[in-house]
Amino acid sequence: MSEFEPKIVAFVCNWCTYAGADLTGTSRIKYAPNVRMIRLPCTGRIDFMLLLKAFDQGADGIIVSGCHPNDCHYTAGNFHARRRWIVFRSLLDFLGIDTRRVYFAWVSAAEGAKWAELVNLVAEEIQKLGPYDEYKNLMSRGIE
Amino acid sequence: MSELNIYKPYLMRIEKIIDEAPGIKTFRLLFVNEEEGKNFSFKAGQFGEYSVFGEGECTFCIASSPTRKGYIECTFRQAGRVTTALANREVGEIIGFRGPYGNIFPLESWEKKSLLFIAGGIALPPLRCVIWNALDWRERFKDITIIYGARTVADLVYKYELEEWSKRGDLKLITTVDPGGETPDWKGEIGFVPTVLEKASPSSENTIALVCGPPIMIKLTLPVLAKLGFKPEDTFTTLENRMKCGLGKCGRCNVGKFYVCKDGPVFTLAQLNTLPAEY
Amino acid sequence: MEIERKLLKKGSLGKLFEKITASGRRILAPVQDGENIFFKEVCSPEEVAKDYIQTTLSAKSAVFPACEKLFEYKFEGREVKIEDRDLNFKPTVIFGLRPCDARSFSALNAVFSWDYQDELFKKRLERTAVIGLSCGKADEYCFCTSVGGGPGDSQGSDILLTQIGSGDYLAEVITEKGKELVAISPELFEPAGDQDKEKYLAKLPKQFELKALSEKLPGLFNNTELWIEQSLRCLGCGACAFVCPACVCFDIQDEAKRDGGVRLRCWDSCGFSLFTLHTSGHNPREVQNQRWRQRVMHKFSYFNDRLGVIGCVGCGRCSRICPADMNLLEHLKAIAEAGK
Amino acid sequence: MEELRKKARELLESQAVKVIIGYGKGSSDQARTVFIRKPEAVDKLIQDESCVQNLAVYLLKPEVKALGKPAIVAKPAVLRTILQLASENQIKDGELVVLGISPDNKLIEFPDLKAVEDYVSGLSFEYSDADKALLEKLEKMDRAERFKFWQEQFSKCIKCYACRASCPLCYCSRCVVECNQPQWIPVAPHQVGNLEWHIVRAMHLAGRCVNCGDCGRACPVGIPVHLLGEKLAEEIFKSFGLKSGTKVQGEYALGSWKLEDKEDFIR
Repeated sequence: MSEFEPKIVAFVCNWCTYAGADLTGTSRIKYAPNVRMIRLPCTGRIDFMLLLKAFDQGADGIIVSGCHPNDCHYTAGNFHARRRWIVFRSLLDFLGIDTRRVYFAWVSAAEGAKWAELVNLVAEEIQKLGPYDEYKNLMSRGIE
Repeated sequence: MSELNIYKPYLMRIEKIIDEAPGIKTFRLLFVNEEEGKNFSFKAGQFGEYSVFGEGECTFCIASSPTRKGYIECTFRQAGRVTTALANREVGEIIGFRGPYGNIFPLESWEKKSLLFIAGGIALPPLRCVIWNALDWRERFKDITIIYGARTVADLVYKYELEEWSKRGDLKLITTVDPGGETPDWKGEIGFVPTVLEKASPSSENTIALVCGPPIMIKLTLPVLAKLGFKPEDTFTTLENRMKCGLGKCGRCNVGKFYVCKDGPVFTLAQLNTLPAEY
Repeated sequence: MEIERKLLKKGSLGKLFEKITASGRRILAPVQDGENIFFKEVCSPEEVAKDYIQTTLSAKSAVFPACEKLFEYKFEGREVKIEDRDLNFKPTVIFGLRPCDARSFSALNAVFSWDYQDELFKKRLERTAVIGLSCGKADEYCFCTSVGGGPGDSQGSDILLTQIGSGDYLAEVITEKGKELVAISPELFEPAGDQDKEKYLAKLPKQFELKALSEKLPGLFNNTELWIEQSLRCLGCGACAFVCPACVCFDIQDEAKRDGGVRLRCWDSCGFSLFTLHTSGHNPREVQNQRWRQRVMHKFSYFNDRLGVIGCVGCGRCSRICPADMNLLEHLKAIAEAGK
Repeated sequence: MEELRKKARELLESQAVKVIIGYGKGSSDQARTVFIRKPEAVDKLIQDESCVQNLAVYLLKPEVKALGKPAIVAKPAVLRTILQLASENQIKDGELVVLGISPDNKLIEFPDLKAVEDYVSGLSFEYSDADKALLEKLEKMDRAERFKFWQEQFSKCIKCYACRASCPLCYCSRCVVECNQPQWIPVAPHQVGNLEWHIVRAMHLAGRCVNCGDCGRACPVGIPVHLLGEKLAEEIFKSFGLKSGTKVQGEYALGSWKLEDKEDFIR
């Protein structure tokens, strides 16, 4: 059976986590290649619908990461995002969508190592959880 | 085959793309399946559903003349989801086409009559189809007058054909732009279509008038035509409504009890006057 | 075809279901689901809901599903390949369909086989047989008798069952399809003798004159006052159109991913503003009273003029589920009396 | 009921308002919304347990606004909705007259929205027993069971949008579902389309929904969609101490933030 390669989508903020990931690269730190990074101006811009679309397009795991509190380039983007994720995560949990597959983090531009650890951790966890078939099986249902 | 599934479009390859005006393009489409191309025929005034697979379908007329075989042309403005996707297509790509749908301009029954075409802005394509059809059967008609206006010179579509028409001796072409829309070397008229029509005042004797344009232009042109003596049953126009199927089934394009996709899009003014105010 | 009158014992329903399922047909029947009743696939009569007046949703989705594939397509580089969908649908028997719903299939068919033939719909309809169930009782929302139907009307049913005193069923075999169903298990259908069917049917007096209503409607088009008054409390949702067995309007949507996609047909409603909104922003039916007018005019005037069939079977579903209690029957009676 | 009719007659006769939005006799022992414009028609107004619909949904409807300044019969849920609409600058003092109805069907007159705020702050809000039972049942389920429960519910959804149409706080002129560039939420009522629609609706009402329950009542196929709003309202109060529909200038939970917002899942 071909080894399951998890598809992980990472929505990251341009000023901190994306720069952090750059740092990971320039410091030659190896990390799981399963992550597909999508750069957005700020975690405040990461709409919950982006996460739905990620699952819809076949993602098995999602990472959302941005600047630490008080570091936000736009001063309050991450504070708004924090509240949004608290509410969205409880909605997903209430609906039974697997919140173990959605990771939220603060990774600053200096934390290259943390980014690598995070991605490796997520890749490993999702590897254990396997593909998110529960959501993928919804795709064809309801179409006669 | 597509007859079995009435929603299945022909596959068309884009052979040529012309940038007519800002946001307006003309496509020349060839049938991917030659067989289907040969059997395909339509009449002036009919429309089709053009689909971009993955985006949806949109409705506009077939802009080329039925006398020109082997291809069809369409002109559209980039405005919504599907037309934006269409505008991003390149030569050689595949789009879908369903049709021909709707009723026609009864060109055959206008033998020995004169034809007056009045168009505004992007509404020239439905009439261009009839114009070229009439010009290919030029000897059947008395004189042909075309009055075409747009907001600015850049907004005029089919500029290359306007040139060609203006050089022909067997038709009278008046192009105009709204006041302020002219460019320094603009030789045509300056003024709104209804005023230019009144100034030109073509005779309504044994003449059919075809009018297509934005609602405001239609509203101001019809009284002028009436003043010039054009009878409502000799004044033709096309109606536009939101459409999805084009086959008289999806139920959304009706004006009163008439389906624009089946009983139209071509209507005489006489018919329009009977329609309830729902368009 | 001459209607044959048979008797079907209450006890032999189980056997009938078995034989029908064994013949490769699926059975759809009303099934209780909380406070609602939906048509679901069943194997035995025990699952079928009892003692109810009407189901929540109609059986329309058996022949005109809420979301249906028109065709699929694959992208190969710049090329597109269209793949037709397979049309051999599993033969279906709808059991327990009320006479009004059975009549609604002819309204749907009138649209789908007018001028262009919709093969998708016609194939589903062809593969569908109806074992109707007459109405023993009706509620204040029912008005089938006012639109040409009746609690025991056989039009649209292949076999019409009417439960009689003993609990057994008077079975009227109406069409060839009905005969085919009987032929699967003829031993269950005994001679009926004389049964007074009328005795077991709900009593439902006519509420308004349909012909007068259809003739009066065109004249009321511009009576904006009437349409505003009726639709002030309408919220503009699509529930009435989607539960209605005779509503046919649909939307066509494309959904694609990188390697291909599908063109879907799904239910739509004239109650929505998007239904007629032009890309330019112009909307011929801008406000709710114009849409309510369209709903009434289409069903009771345009539909009839164009296809000779009324677009309503009087099942009362739209009024039962309306969140704003828009009672269609009440409005029709008000229109019939308007200007009297 | 008599007090209400008397007050309504006064308001209409004095031209203080042009229309009374209240409840009247509906079909089969339901109540329905009535728009009383003539003083002599006030006897149509009724006030009993059958009057449940949230009348505030009509405050922003163009055809009702065209009738002129309204007076609205307002039970506690409607009062909360009015406060939430005021917080979202959809209605202002002086644009409407609020005819409050206490939980025991008594008429209360409010000179202004501030008075409504003070009155509402004294009321307690309870879920219905059915909701409590269902919420408990869902609480006991594990994740996979909850997923199965909601998927079965959403498989019934026919995308009729009665939940949106009956919600007074769903007043966007063009809903996200009606935007197709890009088409975020699939239009078709298939399984994914239904799930994403109900998630988007719940999220766009998070911190705004006042738990009137009308969306659940309006659903023709009986999906308990109002539970989503209730669950998020509970979560927001627990996490941020904010309750929608309690203040004239209320704070929108997702529009504001605090340094010390607590969470236990961000790494």
